[in-house]
Amino acid sequence: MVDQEHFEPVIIGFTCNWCSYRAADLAGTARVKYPPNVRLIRLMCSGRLDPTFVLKALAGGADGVLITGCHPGECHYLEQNYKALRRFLLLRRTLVAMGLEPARVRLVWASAAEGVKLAHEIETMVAEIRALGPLRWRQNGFTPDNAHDAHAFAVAAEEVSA
Amino acid sequence: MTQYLFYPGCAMESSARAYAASLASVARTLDLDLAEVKDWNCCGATEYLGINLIPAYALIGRNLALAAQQAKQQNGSGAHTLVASCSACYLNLAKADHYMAERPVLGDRVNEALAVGGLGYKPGTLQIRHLLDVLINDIGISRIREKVTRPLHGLRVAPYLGCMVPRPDYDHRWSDHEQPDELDRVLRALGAEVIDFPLKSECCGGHMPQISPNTAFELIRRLLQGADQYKADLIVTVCPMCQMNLDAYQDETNRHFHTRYRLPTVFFTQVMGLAFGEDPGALGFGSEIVDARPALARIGTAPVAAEPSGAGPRAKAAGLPMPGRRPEERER
Amino acid sequence: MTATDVSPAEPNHNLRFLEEVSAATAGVSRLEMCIQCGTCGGSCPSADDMDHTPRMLFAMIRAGMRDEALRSNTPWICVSCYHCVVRCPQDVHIADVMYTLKSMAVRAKLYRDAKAPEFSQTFVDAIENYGRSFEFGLATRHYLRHFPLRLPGMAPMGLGLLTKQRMSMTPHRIDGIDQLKAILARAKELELTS
Amino acid sequence: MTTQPQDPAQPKEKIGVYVCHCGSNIAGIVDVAEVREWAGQRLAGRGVTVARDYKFMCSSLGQELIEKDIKEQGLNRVVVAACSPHLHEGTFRTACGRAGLNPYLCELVSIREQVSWVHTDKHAATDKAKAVVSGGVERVRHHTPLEPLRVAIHPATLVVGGGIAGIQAALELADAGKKVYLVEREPSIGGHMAQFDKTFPTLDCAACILTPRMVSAGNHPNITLLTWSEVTEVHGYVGNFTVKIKQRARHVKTELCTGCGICQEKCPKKVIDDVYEAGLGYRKAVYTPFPQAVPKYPVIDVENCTYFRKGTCRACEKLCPTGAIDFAQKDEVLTVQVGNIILATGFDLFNPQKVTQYGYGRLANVFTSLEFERLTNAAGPTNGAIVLRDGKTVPKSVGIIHCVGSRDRNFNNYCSAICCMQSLKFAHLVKERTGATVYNFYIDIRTTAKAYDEFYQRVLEEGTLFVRGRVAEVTDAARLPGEEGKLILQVEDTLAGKQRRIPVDMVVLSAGLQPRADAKATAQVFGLSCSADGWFIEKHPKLDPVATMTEGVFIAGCISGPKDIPASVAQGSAAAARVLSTIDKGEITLEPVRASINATQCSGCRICNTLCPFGAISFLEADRVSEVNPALCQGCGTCVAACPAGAISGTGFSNDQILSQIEGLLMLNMEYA
Repeated sequence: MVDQEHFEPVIIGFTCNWCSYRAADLAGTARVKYPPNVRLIRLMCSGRLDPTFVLKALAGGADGVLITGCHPGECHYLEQNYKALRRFLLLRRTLVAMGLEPARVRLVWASAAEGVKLAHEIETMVAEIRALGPLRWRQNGFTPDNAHDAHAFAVAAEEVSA
Repeated sequence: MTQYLFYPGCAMESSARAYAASLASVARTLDLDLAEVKDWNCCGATEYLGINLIPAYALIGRNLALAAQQAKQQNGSGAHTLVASCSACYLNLAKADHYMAERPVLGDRVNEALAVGGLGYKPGTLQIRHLLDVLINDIGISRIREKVTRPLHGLRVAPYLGCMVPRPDYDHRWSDHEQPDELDRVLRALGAEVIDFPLKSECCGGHMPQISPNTAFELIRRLLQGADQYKADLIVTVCPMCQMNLDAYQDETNRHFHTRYRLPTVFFTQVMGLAFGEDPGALGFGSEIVDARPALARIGTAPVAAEPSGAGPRAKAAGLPMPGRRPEERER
Repeated sequence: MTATDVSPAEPNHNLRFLEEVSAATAGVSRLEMCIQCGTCGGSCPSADDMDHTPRMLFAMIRAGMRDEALRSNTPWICVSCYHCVVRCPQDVHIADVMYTLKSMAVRAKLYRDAKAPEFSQTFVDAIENYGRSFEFGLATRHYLRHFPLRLPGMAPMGLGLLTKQRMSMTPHRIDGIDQLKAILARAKELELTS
Repeated sequence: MTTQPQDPAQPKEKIGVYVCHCGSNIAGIVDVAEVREWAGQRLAGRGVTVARDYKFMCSSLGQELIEKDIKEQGLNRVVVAACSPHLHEGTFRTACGRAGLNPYLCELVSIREQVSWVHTDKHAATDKAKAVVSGGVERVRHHTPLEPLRVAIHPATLVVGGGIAGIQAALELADAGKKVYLVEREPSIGGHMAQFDKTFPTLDCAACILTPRMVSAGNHPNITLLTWSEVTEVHGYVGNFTVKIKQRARHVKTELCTGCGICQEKCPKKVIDDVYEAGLGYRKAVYTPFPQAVPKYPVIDVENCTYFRKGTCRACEKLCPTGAIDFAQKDEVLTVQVGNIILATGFDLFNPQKVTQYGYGRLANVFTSLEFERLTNAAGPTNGAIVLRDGKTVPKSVGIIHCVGSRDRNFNNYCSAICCMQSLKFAHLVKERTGATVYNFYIDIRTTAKAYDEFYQRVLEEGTLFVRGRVAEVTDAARLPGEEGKLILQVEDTLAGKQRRIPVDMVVLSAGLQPRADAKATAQVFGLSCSADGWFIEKHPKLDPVATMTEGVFIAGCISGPKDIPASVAQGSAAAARVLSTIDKGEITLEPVRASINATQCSGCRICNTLCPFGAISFLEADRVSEVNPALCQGCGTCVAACPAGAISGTGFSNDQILSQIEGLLMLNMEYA
């Protein structure tokens, strides 16, 4: 596919202020190279990740979403990364049920010291999504409006776990 | 019974017949089922790599491919383990498997070559292990000890592994790169007195007798000297090359240095068979150039020593406490 | 960007020699990581007979001293004991590099002492023809050619090995020799394109 | 702020976008002019009224540029595209504040660490920079003016680890009149420094300079010394930590004990002392680790005490003149309140038994550096005599190996910083006390601090033989005449280009430093993280080396990596200074990132209540709604994300802010599609 060949995925990455955002900073200071396809958003904690954010990103044209947080046991807020993990698993199950390839939503633990690791994970993810091709949720009628339904679904699922 | 695929290597058919014969006997006693890889070819020893890279790995690759194919047909639970008895063969097989995975360019080229012969090998399919590793970790020391009917009490042995078993050890199978204790433990289980041989993983000279004999003689001399310093009766080895160099070139080495070492060198499976009560002739004894009979005559002459006595140059120091053994060793 | 880049002011075209060696070692040598600590040269059991210690040889490779490096007897005296490999603090793939240097030296026809290359070649010839090694033929051919004066001294040993049936007079040819030959022929083509 | 007349089509935000070149750091990869131009034109409809690029935005001229625009053009939002917010967020917020704009209406987006430094394709990097700016612009539109949170600081401080760094920190704070709890897991403070005999490069006696410090710490009215104790739990946040400390039973009543030492003299049970004597000497089951121990009270080591193991003996109890032995004592748990914490838990010595080729543990006369320290120490097992393992023979030749377990990918890949100087010190001591021939085997000599290289010169002058080469192996297998009965160091003398075998009587391994075996567990107790090699991570390696990412928790000494004594002492003081400044202010200001619940939207489902690990959310039975206690809330935002009614909002990271940022980041994506 000609289209596929020139396809450059866009990935929205959610980072934790205390670990993975700093890992990204460290990758920078150490001049570790990774593909420019990922655009990062800083949250205070991976626990802040609202499933809506992921849906919004995918519906808004992103081809994948990277969620990063502190390693289990190292959360700056004691244990909120476990909640993020739980939420992530539910959300991904929901998204897969909606027809999304699981590789498009990825969870990575990266401590503030793991700049190289984060860069490597980004590289892998970009390659995987490049292979999958564009998501085109936006063009294919999946709009942020009905994303709210999915949000409700995800939240309902979360209630079970919370 | 667990079945293993077995790669004997060329030496087992010629210079190391004693190894082959004694292994067959020991395997019977221990219920070790070794299925020879059909129509295997030479591993290239240490020669082919110095000439061509891809052909050298393709040569080894053919063995891996044949073994993997056979493993698939046999479907046995342990059949994905390929056992080698020769150190160089073990290393070559393990190295090819490791590098084909680690360096995809190499793996692809090797497979491209193998494809011409209708073969292919996916790295990681087989576990490549040395015979000693299988004996100690799968069969186990206690089972070996159970089978001993004629303990080797009174025999002082130098455990000698040579280089290519404990190094480079891609899969981290050995207790140590420098002073591994696997062979010591087997020999101790047989009732032999095992000296703490510091040269146990030093080089025997490999192919140097053919290339730079003086280099080889010096390496052989060091080993003989070391075993002699510890008053060993016998050197016990796991490798055809080591056995060949220490045994067949011992006279030449003595002549070269004006020394008079007489240190018989035999395979560990030979002394295992002996301890299991087999007839020495059936174990290939007698094929060594340096006669092992005087050493074997010592068996049963002394009660077993729990620890090697201080007859070697390393006297136990009294005074300040010695540091403890490695934590990993304590666990085992 | 790397230290091996040839700057226009640098007349030595062999500065890429290190990269060449790495490429021929299936892509990875880690020679660029060498800190010249000498662990390899200290560990080497046969260092006394080498023209250069492995460490020096690596320095020469880095300096682009191509011919000198390929003329060195060091790789040929290497016994592949892997002591240097497991001790190297920088994980330089020393034994692999030694094999690479041997094959490069043979191709460049720079190594003068024919004993070792010919031994390897003889060994390989046997494999390529029979699929298994052929110790008796190999040893006799090799000794006649390179150590004729030693033969009388070695004869008892050879005889011993023969009478004890530890040397076969005839080589064993594997069934799949044609398959093997085809594989090796293809492998050689692939080698040339690397 | 005055409200300007508005064009109804135009957003009410007036945003200034400032793109920094950072010299060539950003401008070398990102076309900053293009980003500026794009932002000015394409984002005009999103409220951008000013867009500029400048060589160094963080310079005073750069900041003035922003201030001028705020004042003259009435900007009410600012986006700076430059380095990481962790570096300069404060700088630009302060600049906005100076110009009269609420500092929290400024957004710093990273186009250096996360764009120019990590990407190589100029076009792609420029595009990404545009997207990042656009994300910042969309986000900043939803910023609201905030006030920083002020947190009161409890004036007491917890110092963990009683080595020289911890002692220094505790004394600085105590001398300034502040209360300190100094927790040490061993029976005495002193740490590794107490094991040494001499310190480089001055050759001061370690005990002579350390003991007075230990005594001061032990006697200080402001220091509560808790030895034989460990911190088990930490709760709360900067300003107000609640710390649980387990005080192990000493089995000695300190109020009765005079420290006379009769108990340890009479105790029949001899134990190898792996801690203080580094395994080279013995102690009793009841013991003080060394004569100058602080406190002077001994402890009973329950694991080895005959009474505890077999129920008989009680020699110490019978012979104690003051009846201070108490076998019935139990561990106690203490709870203390502190405002700040300083961790100074030090290092472990690399165990050179892992480097099998050096024979440590197999060859009697191979010693570790710590063992050698004990050999040379007058209070050590040989009273300072440098002798072989037999306890009597003075070596005629000694080989000292540098970099054991350091600078080695098989073990620790980093330089341990102190080994060169330590090895030089050993060479000097051997020469001075035995006259033996000394060889030092090194890869590189690193003598970078004050008076260090001069010491190297002195050791050279004394005739120590330096061999540049990393020792390959130490063996007792004699090969050549003269090697029998010796330890042979086989090495390539890289300067001579030859392999050498050097027979000696004694080998000393300058083993490297490594993180404490339980560093990871410690990090978890204090909510910190360790780097890949296990050392604790500083907030900033250069500019904030004693702070951590957890506000109110500081680190000093070898906890963050190998250090010598001067550096450890400096860090102890530095950490104390950081703590003092907050105590003296009485409060610190924190990011106003907090959650709050809109009671009218709250359905009372209580999902959020259990999600908060700080217990900041409670349910008001009367109103059937939940409520956030802002004093306890730490701003993680987990509740915000979980509220099914969308009733919880978080300042600084509201749904609007983040959703808009996503839109902004994807703007370029949309254009291409």
